Amino acid sequence: MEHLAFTCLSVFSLACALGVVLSKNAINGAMCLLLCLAGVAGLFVQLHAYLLAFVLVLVYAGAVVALFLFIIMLLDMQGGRTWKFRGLNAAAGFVAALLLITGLNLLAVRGHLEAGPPIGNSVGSSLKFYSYQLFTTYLLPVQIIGFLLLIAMLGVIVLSRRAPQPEDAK
Amino acid sequence: MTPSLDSYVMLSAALFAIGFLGVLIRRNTLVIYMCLELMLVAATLALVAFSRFNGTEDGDVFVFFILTVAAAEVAVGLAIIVALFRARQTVQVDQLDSLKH
Amino acid sequence: MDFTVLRDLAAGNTWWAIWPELGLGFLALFLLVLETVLPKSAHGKIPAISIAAQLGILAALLANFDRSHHEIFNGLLMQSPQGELMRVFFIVSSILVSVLGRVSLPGRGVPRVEFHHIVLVVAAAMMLLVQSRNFVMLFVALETVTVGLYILVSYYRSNPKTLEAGLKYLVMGALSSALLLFGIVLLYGVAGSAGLAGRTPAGMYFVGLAGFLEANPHNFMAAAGIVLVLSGIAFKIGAFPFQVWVPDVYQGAPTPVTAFLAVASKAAGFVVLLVLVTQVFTPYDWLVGPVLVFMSAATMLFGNLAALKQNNVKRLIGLSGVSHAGFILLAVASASQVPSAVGAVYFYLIVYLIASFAVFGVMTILAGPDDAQQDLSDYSGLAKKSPFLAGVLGCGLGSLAGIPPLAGFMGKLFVFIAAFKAGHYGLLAVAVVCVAISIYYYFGWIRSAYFSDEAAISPAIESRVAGGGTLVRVTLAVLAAASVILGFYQGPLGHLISR
Amino acid sequence: MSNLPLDPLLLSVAAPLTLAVLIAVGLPKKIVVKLAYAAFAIPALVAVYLWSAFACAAKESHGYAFLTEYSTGLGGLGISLKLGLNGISLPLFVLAGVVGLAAGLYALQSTAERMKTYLLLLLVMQAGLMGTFASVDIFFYYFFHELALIPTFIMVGIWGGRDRSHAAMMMTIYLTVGAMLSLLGLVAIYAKSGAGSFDLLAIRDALSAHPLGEVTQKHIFGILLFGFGILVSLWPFHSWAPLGYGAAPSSAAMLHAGVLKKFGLYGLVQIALPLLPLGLLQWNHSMAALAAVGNVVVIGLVTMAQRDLKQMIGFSSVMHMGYAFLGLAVGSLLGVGGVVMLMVAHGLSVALLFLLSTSIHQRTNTFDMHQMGGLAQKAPVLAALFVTATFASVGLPGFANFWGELPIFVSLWGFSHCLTLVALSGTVVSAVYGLRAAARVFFGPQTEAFARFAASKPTVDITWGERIPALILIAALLFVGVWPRSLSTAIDQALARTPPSVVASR
Amino acid sequence: MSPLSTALLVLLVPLASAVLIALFLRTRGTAASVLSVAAASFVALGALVLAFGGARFTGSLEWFRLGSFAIELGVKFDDLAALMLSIVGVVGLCVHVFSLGYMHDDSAKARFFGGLSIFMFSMIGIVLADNLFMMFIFWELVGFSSYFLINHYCHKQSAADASKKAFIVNRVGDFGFILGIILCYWKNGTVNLTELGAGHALVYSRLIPLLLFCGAVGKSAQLPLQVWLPDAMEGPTPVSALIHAATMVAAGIYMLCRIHVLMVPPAMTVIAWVGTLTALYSALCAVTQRDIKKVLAYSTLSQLGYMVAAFGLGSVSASMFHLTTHAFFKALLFLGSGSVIVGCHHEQDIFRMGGLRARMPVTFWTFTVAVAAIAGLPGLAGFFSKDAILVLAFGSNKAVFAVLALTAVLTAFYMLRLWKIVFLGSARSEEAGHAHESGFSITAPLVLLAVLSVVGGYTAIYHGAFDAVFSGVPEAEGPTHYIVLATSLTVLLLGAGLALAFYATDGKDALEERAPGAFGFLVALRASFDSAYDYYVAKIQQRLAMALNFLDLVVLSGVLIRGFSGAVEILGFGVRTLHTGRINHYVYWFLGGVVLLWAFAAGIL
Repeated sequence: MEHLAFTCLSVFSLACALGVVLSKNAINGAMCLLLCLAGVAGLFVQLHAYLLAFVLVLVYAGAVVALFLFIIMLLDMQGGRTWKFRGLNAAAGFVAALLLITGLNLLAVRGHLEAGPPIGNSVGSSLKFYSYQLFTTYLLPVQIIGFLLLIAMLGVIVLSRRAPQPEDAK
Repeated sequence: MTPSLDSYVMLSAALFAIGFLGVLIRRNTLVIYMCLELMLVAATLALVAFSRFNGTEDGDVFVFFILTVAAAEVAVGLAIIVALFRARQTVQVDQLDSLKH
Repeated sequence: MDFTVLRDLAAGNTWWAIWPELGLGFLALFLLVLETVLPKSAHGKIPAISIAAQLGILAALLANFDRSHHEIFNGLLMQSPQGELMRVFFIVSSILVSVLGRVSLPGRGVPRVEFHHIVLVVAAAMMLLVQSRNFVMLFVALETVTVGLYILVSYYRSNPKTLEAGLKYLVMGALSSALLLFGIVLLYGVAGSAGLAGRTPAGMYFVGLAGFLEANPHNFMAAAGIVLVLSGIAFKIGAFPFQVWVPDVYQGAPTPVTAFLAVASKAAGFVVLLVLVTQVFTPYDWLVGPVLVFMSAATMLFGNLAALKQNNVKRLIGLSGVSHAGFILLAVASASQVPSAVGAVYFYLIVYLIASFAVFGVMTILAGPDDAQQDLSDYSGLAKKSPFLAGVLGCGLGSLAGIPPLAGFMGKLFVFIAAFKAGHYGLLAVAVVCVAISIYYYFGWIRSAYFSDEAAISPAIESRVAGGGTLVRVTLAVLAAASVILGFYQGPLGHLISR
Repeated sequence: MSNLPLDPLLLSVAAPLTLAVLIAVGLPKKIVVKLAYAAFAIPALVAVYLWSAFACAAKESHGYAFLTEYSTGLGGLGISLKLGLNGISLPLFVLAGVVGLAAGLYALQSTAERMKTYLLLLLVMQAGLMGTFASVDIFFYYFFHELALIPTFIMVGIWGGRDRSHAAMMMTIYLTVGAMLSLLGLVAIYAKSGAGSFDLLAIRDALSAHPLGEVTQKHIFGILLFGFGILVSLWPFHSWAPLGYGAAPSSAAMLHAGVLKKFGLYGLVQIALPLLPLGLLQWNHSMAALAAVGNVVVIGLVTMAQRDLKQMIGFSSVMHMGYAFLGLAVGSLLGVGGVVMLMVAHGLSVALLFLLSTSIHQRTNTFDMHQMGGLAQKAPVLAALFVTATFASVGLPGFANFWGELPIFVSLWGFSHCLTLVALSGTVVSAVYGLRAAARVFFGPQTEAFARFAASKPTVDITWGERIPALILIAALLFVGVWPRSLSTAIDQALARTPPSVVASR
Repeated sequence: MSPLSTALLVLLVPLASAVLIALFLRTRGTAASVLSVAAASFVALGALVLAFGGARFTGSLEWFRLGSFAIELGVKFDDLAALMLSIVGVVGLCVHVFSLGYMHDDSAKARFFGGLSIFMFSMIGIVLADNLFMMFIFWELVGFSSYFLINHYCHKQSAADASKKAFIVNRVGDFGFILGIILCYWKNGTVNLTELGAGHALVYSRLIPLLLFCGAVGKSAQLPLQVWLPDAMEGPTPVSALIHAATMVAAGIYMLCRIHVLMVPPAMTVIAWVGTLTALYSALCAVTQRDIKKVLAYSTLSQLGYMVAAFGLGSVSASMFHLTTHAFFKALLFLGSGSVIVGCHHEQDIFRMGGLRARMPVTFWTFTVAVAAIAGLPGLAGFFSKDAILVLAFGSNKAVFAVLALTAVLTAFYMLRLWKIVFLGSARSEEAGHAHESGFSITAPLVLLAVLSVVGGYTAIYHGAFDAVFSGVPEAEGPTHYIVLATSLTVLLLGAGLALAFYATDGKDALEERAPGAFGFLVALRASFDSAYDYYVAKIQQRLAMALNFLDLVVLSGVLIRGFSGAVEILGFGVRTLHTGRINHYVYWFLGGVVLLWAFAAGIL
């Protein structure tokens, strides 16, 4: 049962990921990304990382993909060139894909992990333990993340302000 | 029977590779950026799987940071892309080559 | 989980130990507060306040230079003399970037306080980055640096080239972050893997991972993780073949930011690499060694060859920076066998900081109001127009070229010695060839500035050249003097390095 | 030298350097010029004083006198500023002092643009030169050499003559490569000796206890040979020399060709030969062949074909370096001692020639010998000095050069009969081009071109400002030429203490 | 004062004079000349005192030492040195005094006298040297002084060229000389003349004497390096007298005599033939000369050939004897010609002179003595010394004898030709017409030398001071004596008679008019060496130099270095082009990097 779900979810995620890569239209790509994330979230659930699945959907689907869609629409690139996979680009792409597949194959053959069945519950399954971790061991990174978000915000503001300020022009 | 750790890792690696491929072959900055996000998500998948199978907890916590960082990165990245679109009226990377040689 | 345990864990968060980082962070916040509190007419003072405060922190840091080794934050960070040195390094570079920003920013219609704010945060994050001994910590600090730099690189947003540089840095940076991340994940996963000897739940900690790698010196998964981590760091330091973004981004970025990228960001990458190579990846020397040797040789050659016929000074300095990365890699590659190589890396970074900022200072002044005067020909006649700037440029370039008696030479010498002891003869041969090539382009620059008769300095810049601001002049004079004096006399720094 | 208030060796380095710093800080020109006399005189006086005191000075260790050591913070790497003189470095130290004084005086009377900067660079050069030969620590030996080398490039680039930019670049690249190679060799010695120190004496002790293997010696010697060889313009790595000297301003050419170039030979004599005796045996034949055929014969003939006076002097300097390499290849006390003598002599004479060629240029407005002629009528003293210099460089007895060449030739016979013939033929060749140049420039009737220039600007004989530095050099040449023991005793003792090679000496 | 310190003073006083002149008296010609003459007088006096005082001594001090190689500054004062020193002193003094008059109006008088002093110093150095290295040192210095003095009229192209030629040709000879010394040093372990003379464990080799002889060939202008001497006549006449006739050119002979212990028979034969051929060749050349000094120059060459031949035939004594007498009469001839030249206002073409007998009586009579002496008129100095050589040759090598006899015919022929054309007949030019006798400072040396030319051949006048040298002068006995005597008288009469009969005093070269073929041959013979050397210098050496310069410039600097740097530059361009500016291309770099590193990790690379 679990196996079947895994298979379905993984095939779904891979297909959607390929959709992101191959879709001609950026909006379609964004939608594929959304679905792919959903698939991954499903896998998270299967791994008992319920909280993380939730966060993934919340942050990625809710914020990131939405932002993407928003920007795509804002920039309104429908009239722009559509993507064509041809010529040298395609050849290089195929070579790249081949190389990547070889790498995967290498990983599959040589990188065999002898892991047993899942051991216990990971913290991802419990909000409480998760929070403990964040507020004890990883308190410093959390604080840093705060600063990161602050500068990201400032950055977005700086980068999106339209007109130069008059007092700086002097 | 549960799927093995290997299959999770392989799936994650495959997603990562697909993301990489997207970055390689796409020309639209936004799509490239989506592919990059895909790569990050692929990494989180492996991380969660490892945490689960190995019974270690740091991985799950790490995912939180990855997602947050990714969100911040996306915000900044999109701001740059928007600003660039305003200046150059394009987001196609093959037209963005005024800096070269 | 027991609350007492949690309390103990929380008590492990020794905040006082990172007071310089906290100081910078609070200073950054304070700047924002000042921006909102102060009237707009007084905003021009804020950068000066920032610089003064940073100087204060620097002074305090030097006064309390801590040479002890101990873990802080439950092992997330490691307090060490090297870390302390890099704290000084990063705060100095942040001060210098702030000084250059004060020259470069006005008149471009971009917000100024935010620039200084971000620089401070990035500098603090770099300090934490080099002290981190945990991959989570490392990743978070690294991303803070990277995101900050995304913003800084694209800071002159009215200039399409700057934005293009920003985009390139963004895409390349995100890609390398993803590679690094995946590498970390693989390492973490394999370290916790149940079936392997030396399995550890603390795979995120360097110590834990090192213990695991010790037990499994030939695990493919671990090797794969290591190379991915290496490639992520190689991006930061601009090592072959992950150096390709360097000239474009350097060219487009605002000149002070280019300096920041070239010096601080690169240095952070090197320190992380050094820590990993010497403390974590040692059992995988069979892999890391050849990779570093290859990278070093290729990086040196590529950087120098690409710089050879470069006319844009920012691209030139970027590519020369690539070759310097190759040189430092030479020391890093020797570090696992020769302990003194570590000192060589730090010394090289320090002299590189001094020399680069001297050059970038001159570049910032000469770049003109639109940051566009970046051709070698724009420097012709500099020695006649401004002997001072020409002198500083000479000291800086000479030091970069590794010409005695300037400090850069000592850096190269230490690297040579280390490489020799490690037996990297082939690399040394490459290095000598590269020095010869590098002389050619550094010489071209010097020739333009010193030997040409006609002056290309436009009147608009001439006023900048003449004025330049006392602060900048003093800073440049100090840098030039430092690059000379460090060549003669290393003093306590020498003891620190050669110990 | 603890009985002196100031270490004279340090003083000789510090005096010019201090003034250079003062200039950089912005001392007014008038004071600079006055102080410059002192700054150039101090090293020369110190050198001459130490020369006279050397014989009685206590030779503390390994035949070194006046040893002092200063820490620069790199004790951990075994680097410290250790100064001292032995019988080999003493002559060169004196050479540096004397030529430096002459070059300085010549520069002070010249009307170069941006005089302060010119003096600054010259002073830095002078400090570097004094330091190079006073250093016992091989790191500082190299370091001071580079300190002196860099100003050369800048001076060629800024004050140089025709084609200066290209010349400066060629010089820079060649010499940097040479210097890098030699640095590599020195570092190799440091790393392989096991002494853990750059102190030459410590390395000597370490290597005499545990000599390096033959293969290692071969490799290191090879690196040093070619590194130093480029610096000393060993054929076929000589192209920079005529080009660079042709373009260099007089004082820079004097100091570089006269003194700085000796760095490489000095390194071979003081470091490579005693420390790597087996290395020498591996390389001496190829080195001798290159030097004899390339430097002496080929470059000798090439020198004959020159029309440009300065280039000719540059080529002749390359040629004479061939003798030095021959002496080194022999490796006997006699040969190597001759090399040291030759270094001093050649330094003085080539500096003199460069000085005078600039004075000639001022009076003829050209370096093309085909456009000159008959200058002796207008400037007899200049002519006399130039002829003197020519004969000195040709190796006429009575001048120091002879005492360099003769021992080399004598020792060379024991090494290779054939090469002795080849090398000796150089004495004829050098007489041909030297006298031809003197005749072209000074004798015979005035050429039209010269007459035209002389009409536009009345020709004056050499002024006292130019004459004094020239006379200083000539006096030194003659002093050593007439009384060679003044140097040879010290050289003999030093070489006897650390035999230069394993070749049977005669 | 000990003899050794006297000898040192004799050596150093001229040096001091030269130094003082160079430093302080450059513009004060008169003072310089007085100083120089005073020095020369001191030298002459000292030399005579030493020579006739009877002291024979050696002494040395170390001059230079490297390891076991040492060069001494030493004095070896034996009879040979005493003789040579006396010659140098006496002739030197005469020439100095003569120069006072001859160079009276010269603008560069100080330079001239300084040069004379430095020459005296160097020459005395050669004479006194006790080892070959020291001798070589002064040998070279003598060459330098010669260069310096030939170049006295340096505004003349010919003088400049001649001085250059003299020095370079000498250098060629010295090339062999120093090689010989080095070889001697390596074989025998010493080059000290006393030690060599002691003769123990001497290693004989053909090569050493021949190489050392090269030095003599250069300095004494033997075939084939004789070309510089005629050109050297561009110098002032006193210089020609002192250096290029009496002393310096004789130094080669002196040197040979010094090292005769090293000689081996095969080398001697070579030397003898070189001398003989030089004698003949030069005599032939002298016949067609019009320049008074050049006639004398070729005559000098010829006489030097005699000396070398004599040495080659094995007699130091005969050689040195002829050297002595030759020094007197040849110096006299040159000074006489100098007087003539002054009298004729620097006219040197003998066919533009004539009739000087009446106008310049002292010069005429002294010159006549000299001509008689060189031609070998019995009773005069030249007769005895030449006779000795002929005796020697007759005894040991008939072919040499024949050639030398033929040379003697020619000698008498061209000397009388000269004498007759210059002094007899009527003035053939305005200058000659206005000629007048020179002043006392010129005539006094002439007279003194004339006396010496007469009595110099009687060894008795030396009071046995040089017995070690002169005791070995070959004297013929019995039939040989008569044959040789007859021969020398015959050749004298033949040569003199022919010349007197052949040449009219009408300002035309009779030989050129009557036998243009022979004349042309002789001219061509004279020019053959010069043209061969010129051809070598211009066509071979210079072209080789140009070719090598071209190769150096084009192949080495141009093709190799430029090519190499060009290749690097092209590489640089190529690498630079890799930066296409497109992100997607750059991503491929990353892919490449990752793949590469994975390959490393997987052990594929």
